[in-house]
Amino acid sequence: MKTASASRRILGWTAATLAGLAASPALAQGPTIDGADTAWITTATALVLLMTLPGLALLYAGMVRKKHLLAVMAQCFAAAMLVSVLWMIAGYSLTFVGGGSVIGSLDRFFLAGMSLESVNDLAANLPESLFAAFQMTFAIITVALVAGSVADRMRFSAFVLFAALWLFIVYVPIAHWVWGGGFLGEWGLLDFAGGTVVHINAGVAGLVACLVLGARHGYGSENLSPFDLSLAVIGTSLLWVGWFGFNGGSALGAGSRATMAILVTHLGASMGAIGWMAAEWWTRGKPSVLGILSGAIAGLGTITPASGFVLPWHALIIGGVAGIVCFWACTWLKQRLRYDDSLDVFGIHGVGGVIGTLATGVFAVGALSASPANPTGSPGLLEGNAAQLQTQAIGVVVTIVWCAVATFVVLKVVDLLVGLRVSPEAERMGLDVTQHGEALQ
Amino acid sequence: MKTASASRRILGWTAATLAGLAASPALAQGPTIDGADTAWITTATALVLLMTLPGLALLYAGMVRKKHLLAVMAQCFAAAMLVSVLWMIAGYSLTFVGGGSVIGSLDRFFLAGMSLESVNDLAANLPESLFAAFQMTFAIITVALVAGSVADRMRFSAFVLFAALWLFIVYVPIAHWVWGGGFLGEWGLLDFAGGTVVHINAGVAGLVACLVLGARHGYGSENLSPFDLSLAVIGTSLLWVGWFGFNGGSALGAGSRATMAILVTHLGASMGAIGWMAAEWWTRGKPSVLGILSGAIAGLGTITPASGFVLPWHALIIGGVAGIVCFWACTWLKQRLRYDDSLDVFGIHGVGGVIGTLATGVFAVGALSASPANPTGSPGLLEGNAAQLQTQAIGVVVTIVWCAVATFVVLKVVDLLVGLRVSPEAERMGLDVTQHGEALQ
Amino acid sequence: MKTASASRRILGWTAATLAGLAASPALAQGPTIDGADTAWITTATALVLLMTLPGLALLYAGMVRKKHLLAVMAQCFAAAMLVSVLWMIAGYSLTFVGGGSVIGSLDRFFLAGMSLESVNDLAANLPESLFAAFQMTFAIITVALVAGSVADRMRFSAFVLFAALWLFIVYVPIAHWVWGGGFLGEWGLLDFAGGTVVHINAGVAGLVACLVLGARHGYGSENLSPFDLSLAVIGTSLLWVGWFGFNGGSALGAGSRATMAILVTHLGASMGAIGWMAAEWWTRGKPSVLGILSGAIAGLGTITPASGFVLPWHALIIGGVAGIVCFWACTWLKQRLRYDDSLDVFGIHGVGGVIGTLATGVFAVGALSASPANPTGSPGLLEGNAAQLQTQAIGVVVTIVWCAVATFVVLKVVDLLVGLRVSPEAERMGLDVTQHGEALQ
Amino acid sequence: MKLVIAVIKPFKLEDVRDALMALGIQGLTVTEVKGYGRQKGHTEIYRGAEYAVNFLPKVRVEVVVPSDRAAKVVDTIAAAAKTGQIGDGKIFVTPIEHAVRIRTGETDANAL
Amino acid sequence: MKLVIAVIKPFKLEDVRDALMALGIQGLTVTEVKGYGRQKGHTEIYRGAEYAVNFLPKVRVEVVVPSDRAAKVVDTIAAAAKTGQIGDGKIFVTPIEHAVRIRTGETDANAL
Amino acid sequence: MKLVIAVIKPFKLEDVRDALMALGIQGLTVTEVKGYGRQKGHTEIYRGAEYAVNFLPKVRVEVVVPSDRAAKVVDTIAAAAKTGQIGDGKIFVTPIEHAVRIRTGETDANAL
Ligand SMILES: Nc1ncnc2c1ncn2[C@@H]1O[C@H](COP(=O)(O)OP(=O)(O)O)[C@@H](O)[C@H]1O
Ligand SMILES: Nc1ncnc2c1ncn2[C@@H]1O[C@H](COP(=O)(O)OP(=O)(O)O)[C@@H](O)[C@H]1O
Ligand SMILES: Nc1ncnc2c1ncn2[C@@H]1O[C@H](COP(=O)(O)OP(=O)(O)O)[C@@H](O)[C@H]1O
Repeated sequence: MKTASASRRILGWTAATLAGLAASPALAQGPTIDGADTAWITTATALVLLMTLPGLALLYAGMVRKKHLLAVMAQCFAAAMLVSVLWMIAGYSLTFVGGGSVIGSLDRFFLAGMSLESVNDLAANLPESLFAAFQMTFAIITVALVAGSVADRMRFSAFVLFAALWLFIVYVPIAHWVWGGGFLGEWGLLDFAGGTVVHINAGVAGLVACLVLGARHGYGSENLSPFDLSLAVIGTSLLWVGWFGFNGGSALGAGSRATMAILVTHLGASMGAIGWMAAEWWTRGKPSVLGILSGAIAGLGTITPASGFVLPWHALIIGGVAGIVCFWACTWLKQRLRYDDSLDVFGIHGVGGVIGTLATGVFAVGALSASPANPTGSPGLLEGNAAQLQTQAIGVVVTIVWCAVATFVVLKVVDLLVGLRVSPEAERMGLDVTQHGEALQ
Repeated sequence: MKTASASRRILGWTAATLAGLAASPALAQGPTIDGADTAWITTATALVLLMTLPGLALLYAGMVRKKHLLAVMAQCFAAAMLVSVLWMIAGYSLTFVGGGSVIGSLDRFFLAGMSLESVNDLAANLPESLFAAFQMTFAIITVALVAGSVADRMRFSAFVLFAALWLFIVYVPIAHWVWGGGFLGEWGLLDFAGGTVVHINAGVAGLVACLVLGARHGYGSENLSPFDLSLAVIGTSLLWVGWFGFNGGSALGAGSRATMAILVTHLGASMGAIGWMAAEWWTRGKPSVLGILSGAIAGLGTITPASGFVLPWHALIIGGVAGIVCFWACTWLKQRLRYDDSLDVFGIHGVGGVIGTLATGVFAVGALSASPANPTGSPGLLEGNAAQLQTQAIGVVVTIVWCAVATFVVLKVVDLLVGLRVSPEAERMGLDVTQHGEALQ
Repeated sequence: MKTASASRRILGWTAATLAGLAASPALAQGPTIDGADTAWITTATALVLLMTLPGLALLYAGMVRKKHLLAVMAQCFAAAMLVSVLWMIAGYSLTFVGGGSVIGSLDRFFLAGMSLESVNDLAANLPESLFAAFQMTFAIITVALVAGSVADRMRFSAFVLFAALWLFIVYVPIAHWVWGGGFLGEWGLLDFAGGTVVHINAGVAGLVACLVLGARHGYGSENLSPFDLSLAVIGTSLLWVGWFGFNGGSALGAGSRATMAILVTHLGASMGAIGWMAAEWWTRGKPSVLGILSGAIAGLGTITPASGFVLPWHALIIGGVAGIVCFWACTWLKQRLRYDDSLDVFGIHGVGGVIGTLATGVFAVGALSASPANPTGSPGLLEGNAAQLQTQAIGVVVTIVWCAVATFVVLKVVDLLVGLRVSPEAERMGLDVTQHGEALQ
Repeated sequence: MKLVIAVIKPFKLEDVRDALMALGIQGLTVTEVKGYGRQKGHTEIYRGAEYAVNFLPKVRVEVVVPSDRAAKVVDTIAAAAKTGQIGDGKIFVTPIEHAVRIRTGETDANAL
Repeated sequence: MKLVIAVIKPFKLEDVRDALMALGIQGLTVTEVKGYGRQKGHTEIYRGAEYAVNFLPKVRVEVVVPSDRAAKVVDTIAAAAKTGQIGDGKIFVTPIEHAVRIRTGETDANAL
Repeated sequence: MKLVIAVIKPFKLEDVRDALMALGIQGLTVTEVKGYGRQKGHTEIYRGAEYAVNFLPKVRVEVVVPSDRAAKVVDTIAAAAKTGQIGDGKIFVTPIEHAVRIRTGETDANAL
């Protein structure tokens, strides 16, 4: 029994598994639930929720001006509460229950039929209620991430509507394609914890959204510097700790696959911070606190898709590259292209997600994903499997294209319905007072 | 072995179990400790402590004025440290060790006899040291909650004394009646994680306390608005995450009972926030951040007693109702009755606790609490068991009556001994400077 | 199987085990990994990281002036990211892999050879990647703690360099001597979670560093009072919760040894806070918030070495003594000796570490560390084993001497290379602007 | 015109404003300041280091009025801000030679 | 010399400073203040309690200039700070009898 | 009477207060302000966006004194606040026509 559960734990997400699953019924009943796996994934679920509430809310609050501070926290909060309900009504079912290569089914509409005994075959070692909740926390943070790009100017009502539509039109399909039995998973795309589904997705959506909304008033001329960066330090710290649940939890069990993922995640974050800090110190003479934080997030986002497939020394490389390239993207590239992605969701998550997804195709170590069903695991370019890198590139392109087009459409619909942007006067007074009737004193 | 432990896990608190336990010796020795259950409940204990330190401290700090901010945090902290010590000296023993239908025993006075091997029959799958610590975190937060009602005017010394007396005179007996083998549990009251013991209890005590102390100076005339609401966002987020341990941990094991409880808890919080937000948006034109936070807490408090007995779709209803009714209680009702419950402990926890305890009697699904010893579980009104709703109502009334009377007596004693309220001059200068000699700059 | 794993869990660190291990090969492969133990220690690793990021960063930020606030957070962050990388490159291997009584080996240089299956014999029930990560979090916080002593005046570049050198020259050897198979462990020193390795070490290094750097400008004449103490409340709370992972995780498994350690840790913290509060209330007329927080940290630091060896009532004594003595050290003693340890790292961690390490020799209960290999466990003075107290004293002295001398040398080298202290002008303007080019608004 | 500067206790601000409004004053400007005077401050203790906080929070109210109304305004503020306790504050009157309303360009008495 | 006191909308500060610099003014002092005037404040709601926030954030700019330049400075500030909306603020001019530059001890016009 | 307004470096506040107390001055009012002058500010960079922080933190000390003491007060402040570095600040003197102590109603010199 222990052996079986251990191998299940080591198995995690692999192309082979996913391909195999597509044929089998997605929901099962049975005494396969493992106590230790349940204990860890329950904890991981709490950790990933902690990443949004209050992690991301704090990171974002720490980068905006005083008059917009509560508003950006409110958007993160609203994303959490809204996505949670919609996920349980239909999102979970459409993503992870049955269905074909494009979209899941409505068999668990309103979670109908979920009981204490039911499990999802994608993680038959866990109660289905836990699997659904764990996956929900990923949907929450992806939606909340987008708020950073449009901070300081998007109407609260517009963001709420956007979150609801974007969840179903962008997040749910892409998550299904990669993780839920859809075509990207079947083609063998490796994405352990969300390089495509979470980071590229949020980054590209953010870029499109900030282009559609236009730059903040005063961008490039006025001083838009952060009010209280210490909040961003707290936020980044909680994101870092929570990421143990994000990547470690994606092993869907307690075991060495999870702990190795956590170790490489931690090293990716550390090297990302070091990379950005070094680049900034070198080019600007001072290592800024916001730079260090940004580098850590860049490292975390970038290592995410690779975290279950690479060894610690790969993480050192991936993290360091992430820190330096994302620094370049958020400074040189952004200024050159002249878009106003307020809190650099694209420059960090979008760019990091692409690097990480491709790096997975380069560095993947077969032994880390090997299982009885797939004894060779999923090796990457360095182990001679150049095809994997190609698959990764396809995954990146598909994600970018679908996300960009669909996000654009969603934004236009929201604009028609409630208007995307507050008035210039409201922007000047601050979203806190104009959207919520409150203000920091 | 696994089967046994799984069923134990699914068992949780049920009337049947509690009735059965009253007859058996409360303490046992034996190799029944389960590693996975221990791992999860240890985590849950940390999560519930996190709810008070710093969760509740932040929520409260985020709602008061600058000059009282540290003082309310200090009261939460003092509650934690004091209750912890008193709990281990006698609170745990009086609540959970032996004894009859009214009060426990002193067999574990100063934890005498607790060893690495000992367990409490109420949770024989856990080390006794863990069970005692987990239950302690509930006592801590219940006492700390009361501080919100009397914020900005209660003497620190008075609060410290109040906390000590109230723990033994109010919390310990009620917790024993419901969870420790006492009469309410025997009568079949369903309270999974503290609708009566924690929320009604704290809410009613808060109401009595704010009536005894009188309103804050300037209440109704001066601007008493919060200094830094962003602290309340952080606090609410940590409460939300910590609540996974509160309700999920109340299953006393890692398994589907725990994870289902977490799922319904999360949905209750989300719907509470949505409900309050909608009500406020509708009636006042703007959704305030504090409203969203308040709704989330209302949803969490309300789902608490029901969390181990209901399905996800019930949680959507319970949470939504909680958000709307508590909004009404904190605005219309409070203004009508003209009491100054500074941070709305009664309006949210008291009212939410009543709704939730009654809703448990309506929605309880027998299958969720079924066990070999009690194959039908504990069904509610919707499954045809109207008696359950009556039992719930009795539990509510008993809790309110005992809590109200005993809290009143405790307050009068404290007033005699050290004086409950600071001088008007001290209140004007702020509790931070006058009680602690410190201030935010 | 369960029995074996349970006894392993109960085993923890004991002198006997360590003595036994020195002879056996340090690394092994085998199916000994336990799911429940892995689940809990993974959680504990996250909790200990949370202690530094953001716990300690917040505690420190909450005690400094506005113009230095970001800088001290940056130093905690830098300690985390730098130590993490260096630990995985060589620190882990030199501390915990093979080697003799003085230093480990380089067998795991760059973690070479670490796989999903490998374990370290010091904790054969855990994946090696987890053991390495868990121990890393201890190295991080020890280095970060030192930043408190030199807050408001140390160059960022100097701190970064100091952290790197100090890790290898001070932390790694001492950790090896006590925990990694080195001579202090072989001699039977009892240090469950870091009284010598972490607290005395950081405290003494802090004292030496603040003496070498000299006092802050304005110390003793200007108002250097904290800008925003509420941050310190949050920080202390997170440290407290995280300490469950610190001490409870040091049992290296999920079981009653861990939960008993958590219980005594919690009581130590509570009594420390009560002790300091009482002492301050008595001598100064008011219980300050910072005093309560300081007492809690003092209690936590002091109980740390004893936490796996004592019973709850011992913790009440140890914690209470810690609160009172550390209060005395941070007020009377510090003023008498006239050193400027900015945030009292020595007065709290140094003094607390000494008290706790000696108290372990007094109160240790043999039964708590008994195992099949060592049926009597490790008793202390109260159980008639006076030799244990002597061993503890030797451990204290060795740690102090090595740490003081080596820290002094490291500081002098750093001073030569980059200069330890910022210019008076930069100190006046604040480290935030001068070191990082940023400021709170 | 005169500029009347009143340094008062913060919690008296609403009273002063209401009294001035009752007088028909339409505008004023408020600054948070710290005052040092006969009123004693308090002591803050941080881990054994005592700091005397000598500066107390006060609010400065500035109101520009036509010269003939200055005396009335001074009296009104004095009455509204008075508690009779030490630290009630001061009122100073200084001449203003010229005033402009930015929005309209109106000057002097019309600008107030 | 004259002290020109301008109470303006906060976001106009950069414009005013730039305009004054263009005029050759080398120094000024800025304070965050709260203004009460014809411009209406907003309402904040906290759990059902409504608070009218009557005081709006403003910035006070103080600049001391030689008497002959005062009129020009007033005009410049008025032009730069104007939006034409209610709440644009006021400018007041008061005499300064004496000025000192602390660093050098220079006085009066040389001190500015 | 005269109102002496000194804009000084923040860390000089205690020195200035002590010097004024030594002179027998019993009250003063302090405001945190931001100064723009010859002293250069610093640059802050946030993810590649550089912001010149031109306004430096200063403290404004206001003290009203009998006319005959004004010169002495100005000299005292100038001496205490001087570092000789750029940015030391300015002192301005303006007439005060009337003063009231709110607590007692005493006026003019008796009110100080
Ligand atoms: N000479 C002065 N110049 C400027 N402000 C003063 C002066 N004297 C007092 N103040 C201000 O008035 C406030 C109240 O003065 P204080 O001497 O404490 O009490 P009282 O007004 O009752 O005499 C002080 O805090 C200070 O802000
Ligand atoms: N009599 C006054 N004395 C001092 N400050 C004033 C006076 N009247 C107005 N102010 C200041 O000018 C600001 C703008 O005035 P307001 O009446 O709102 O609009 P406007 O300047 O367009 O007439 C106010 O917020 C206040 O700070
Ligand atoms: N003309 C002025 N009017 C008002 N305040 C001024 C004026 N010139 C300078 N200041 C104030 O004095 C401060 C110091 O001036 P600065 O030119 O930087 O140095 P210094 O006093 O050494 O000449 C400025 O920051 C500003 O607050």
